[in-house]
Amino acid sequence: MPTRLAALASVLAAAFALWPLFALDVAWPGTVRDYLEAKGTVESGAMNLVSAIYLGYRAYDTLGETVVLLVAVTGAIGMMAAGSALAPREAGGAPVEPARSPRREARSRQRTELIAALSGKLGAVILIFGLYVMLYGHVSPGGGFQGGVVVASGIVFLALGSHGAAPSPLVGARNLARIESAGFAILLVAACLGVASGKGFLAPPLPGGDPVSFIIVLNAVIGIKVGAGIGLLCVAMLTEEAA
Amino acid sequence: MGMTDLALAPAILPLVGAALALAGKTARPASARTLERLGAFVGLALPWLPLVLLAPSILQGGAVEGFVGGWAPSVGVAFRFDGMAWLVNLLGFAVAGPAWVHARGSGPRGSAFTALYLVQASALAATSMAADLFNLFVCLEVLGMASYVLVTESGKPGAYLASFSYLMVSAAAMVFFLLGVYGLYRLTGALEYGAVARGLSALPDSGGHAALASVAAIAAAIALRTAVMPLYGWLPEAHALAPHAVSAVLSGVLIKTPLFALTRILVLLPGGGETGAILGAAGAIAAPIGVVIALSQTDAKRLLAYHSISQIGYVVAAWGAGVALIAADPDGAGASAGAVLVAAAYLHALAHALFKGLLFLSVGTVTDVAAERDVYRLRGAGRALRRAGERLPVTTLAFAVGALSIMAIPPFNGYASKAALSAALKGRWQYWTLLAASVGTVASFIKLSLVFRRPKPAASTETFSEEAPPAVADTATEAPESGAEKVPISAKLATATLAAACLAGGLAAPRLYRVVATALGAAPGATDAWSAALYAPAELLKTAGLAAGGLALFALARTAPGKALASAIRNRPRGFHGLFLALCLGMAALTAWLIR
Amino acid sequence: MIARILVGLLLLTGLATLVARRNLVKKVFGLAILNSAAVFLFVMEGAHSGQGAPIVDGSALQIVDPLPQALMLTAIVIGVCVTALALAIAARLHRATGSLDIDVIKERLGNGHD
Amino acid sequence: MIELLLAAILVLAVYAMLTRDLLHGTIALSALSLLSALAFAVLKAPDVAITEAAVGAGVSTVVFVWAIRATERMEKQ
Repeated sequence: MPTRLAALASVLAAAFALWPLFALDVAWPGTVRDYLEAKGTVESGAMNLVSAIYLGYRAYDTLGETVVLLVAVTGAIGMMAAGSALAPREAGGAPVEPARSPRREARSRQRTELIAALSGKLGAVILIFGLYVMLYGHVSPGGGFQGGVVVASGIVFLALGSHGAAPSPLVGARNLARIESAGFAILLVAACLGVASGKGFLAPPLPGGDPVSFIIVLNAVIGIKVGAGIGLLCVAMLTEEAA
Repeated sequence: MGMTDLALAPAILPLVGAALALAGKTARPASARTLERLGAFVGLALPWLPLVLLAPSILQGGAVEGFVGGWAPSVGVAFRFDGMAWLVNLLGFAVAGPAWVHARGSGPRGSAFTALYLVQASALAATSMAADLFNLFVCLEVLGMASYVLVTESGKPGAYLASFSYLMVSAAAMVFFLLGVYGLYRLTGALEYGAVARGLSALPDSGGHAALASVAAIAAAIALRTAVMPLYGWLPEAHALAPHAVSAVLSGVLIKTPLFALTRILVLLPGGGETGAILGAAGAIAAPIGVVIALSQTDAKRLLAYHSISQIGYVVAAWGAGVALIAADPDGAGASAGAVLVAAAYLHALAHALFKGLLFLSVGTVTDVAAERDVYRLRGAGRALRRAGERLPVTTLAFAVGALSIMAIPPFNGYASKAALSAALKGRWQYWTLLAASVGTVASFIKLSLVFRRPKPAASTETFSEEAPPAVADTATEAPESGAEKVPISAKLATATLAAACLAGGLAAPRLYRVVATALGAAPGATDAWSAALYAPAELLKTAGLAAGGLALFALARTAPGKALASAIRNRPRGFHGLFLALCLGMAALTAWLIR
Repeated sequence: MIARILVGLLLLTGLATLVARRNLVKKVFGLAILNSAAVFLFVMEGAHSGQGAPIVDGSALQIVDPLPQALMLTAIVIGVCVTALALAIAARLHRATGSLDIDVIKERLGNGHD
Repeated sequence: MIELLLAAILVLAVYAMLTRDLLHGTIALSALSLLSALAFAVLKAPDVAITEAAVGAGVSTVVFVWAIRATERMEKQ
């Protein structure tokens, strides 16, 4: 009961404290919108102004976001690995994995084969669609991150498809980890190119060049890094479950 | 490479180091170790270079300002590398480097650990120079994510629970932070601190309740990350159960960085001064309460963790009073007086980072070699260290330096920084609560020092024979190899470095204080009177009095009623929901106070 | 106004789930709901600032402010990262104690001892 | 329109809070994300809509389902 009481008090207190923010009813300030409408496409080269901000004006935040994702993937996978390594040494109260009945095992194998046949084909298609979303983010909705997530689901499908058969090298956990850390390193190199050319950290590095090319490069690198990272996480979760 | 890139370098270099360390994760073990070391060098040693290069201009009160990537002011991400950012970086890298070296011996090791550790260092630097509300949000999230994972690296189940609580309450607080960003952006259409302040002052009622509620939400979120008194519940377990090196960084650096980053917001926005004053008052109350709880603990690292709450109280007390003065009078004499207070707060933050880092590392070494963390059961720590092959008593001496520093015994840095706090807060009520807390600090470190006492002849067989079996979870992860009971050379190196820094910080305190005050914008010569009186007989007499009081309090705590009280405090109910209740009530109280 | 109140209620639902439910996965549900309420508020209010999506394609419509949308992309991703990490920790705690109930976990881990 | 979507979202959130079956709660959250994505599309935020659909309904559902299968499905009282 004290938990319920605490929850009620927390909710009431939060409602009181945040009420002025929800009651706020002033006209939306148009400074940023007006500026971007006038100059955004010229300065960044992207017709999609959200992409212009995400990978141009505020690419620094996006870098932080990819770092958060990197930490989450590294941390979660590390915990899963530590969990399986430490499990037998756990003192007291360690639950025993419930053994699956043979019938359920057979049924699930049957199902897995069906999924494998379908998803192996589907995975390739999804991967290509992901690449499209990734590379055309500057003109249409989408971009590196969204494309990366689509790529990740393609990877998951490929991993499902390679159940039973020889696993595709692309979706091996080790390779995905390699691709992710390489993607992160390339992202940092791309960010630092501006330092070398004197335009500053995270600035489009080429003098006089079309800034949109920098956004496309960032989109591609982020997409590959995110796709590999999330794919790695999902593949690790799927394989742990199967183990 | 311009000044802008140089200023960003302390945040970028650790990320590069993290990328290097990560590359080792999938490499062969030998090259993985090389990459890990290279990454740590790039991320923890190289950032000193830009700091040194920037020092001449920054420490005169200069600042490097700009927008990352050189984008337009209204949309780009602003950063500001000023005196405060420089000082916070100094604090961060001074502890992060030695702590990483300590981890080479005491664990954890490995590419993933080093990468996360470097990400944390990068986020610390980035937080210190953020000048954009949403960028601060991102930096705090990176900082948080890295620390949630690092806490669990010790592998103890309790650490997972601590990390989960920390993650949950801090993620909820960050949603409140985001809502505060919403309110301020909605009102002003800007995210850069200066532009937000200008936008608010252009509004007829400078934003009214919504602006104040936004400031309160942001301040509450950061107060939680700083573990200011009512919002401290997540800290003790997380800091006590993390690996020693991580504890040192968490306690020494991680809780202070968001606080100092908040300064820039509070001195500009409406309600900022009052928020500072309230947080300062909470800190001044937290100092004695935290120390009482610390005194009641039996676990060595938990005792240190509660001390962090008390010590952060000292820092926040002076910081809050200073922020209130600066916000009330940003261009006049108040700003200089406020800067002196903030400088005193920083001086203590730096001192605390060094001696608390030192204490966590040396106590960690002691509890590892003795395989016992209970202060009452652990005896003869010096002998255990000797048995572990320590000829020169480096760890014992390091612990002594740390304990004398935190007890404010001259000539160590804790004495100087507490003297700076007392001088800056003289005539305010906070002065007295901090004084009371100092008595308790002395008492609790007398208690902790007893682990070095010679074991009683009668009890010796009992304590030594019991050394191996207790605390299964501890030994499972901390003694993975046969050489582990030896004190590793890296641990000695790390503690010796920090001990030297504690001594140097005490000896050079007058000069250091002057530099810090100037960098933070105080009038020249504002600290001269303090420097002259640092070792005056009255001050030394006060220290002797505090030490005597501490001894008396310690004796009092050893009596039967004292022990009963300690046990009651130690076993007070602490629920998960209490964290959220404190957060929400704290935020609501702050909002109510601001809009009254 | 009704929409804003609904978003506010969504936020409070998330907070209530986070605090009141003892199951760790339920707590993570609450966190996810809390986060999506904040995202919703930004996007919904930002939509009042114009008539068209923030993609410059020569149409005469005034675009909405793209900045909140870009910020929310980051916020959504950070939110899911926190969720994933929280669940990994919760699974680890379940492995160590055999329960997802926060009170039971606390009890099994021992109060004040690790 | 938005109010209707929000009301449905709120109902799903309350269901996710109350249900004892964590898998049902996950499905409710997944539906909540899809409805949010729909709302974002209506609110002239196609990028956010795509991200919410991919991340909220995709990745986070996978993670929740993994967590539930790795632990237990029913919330004990």
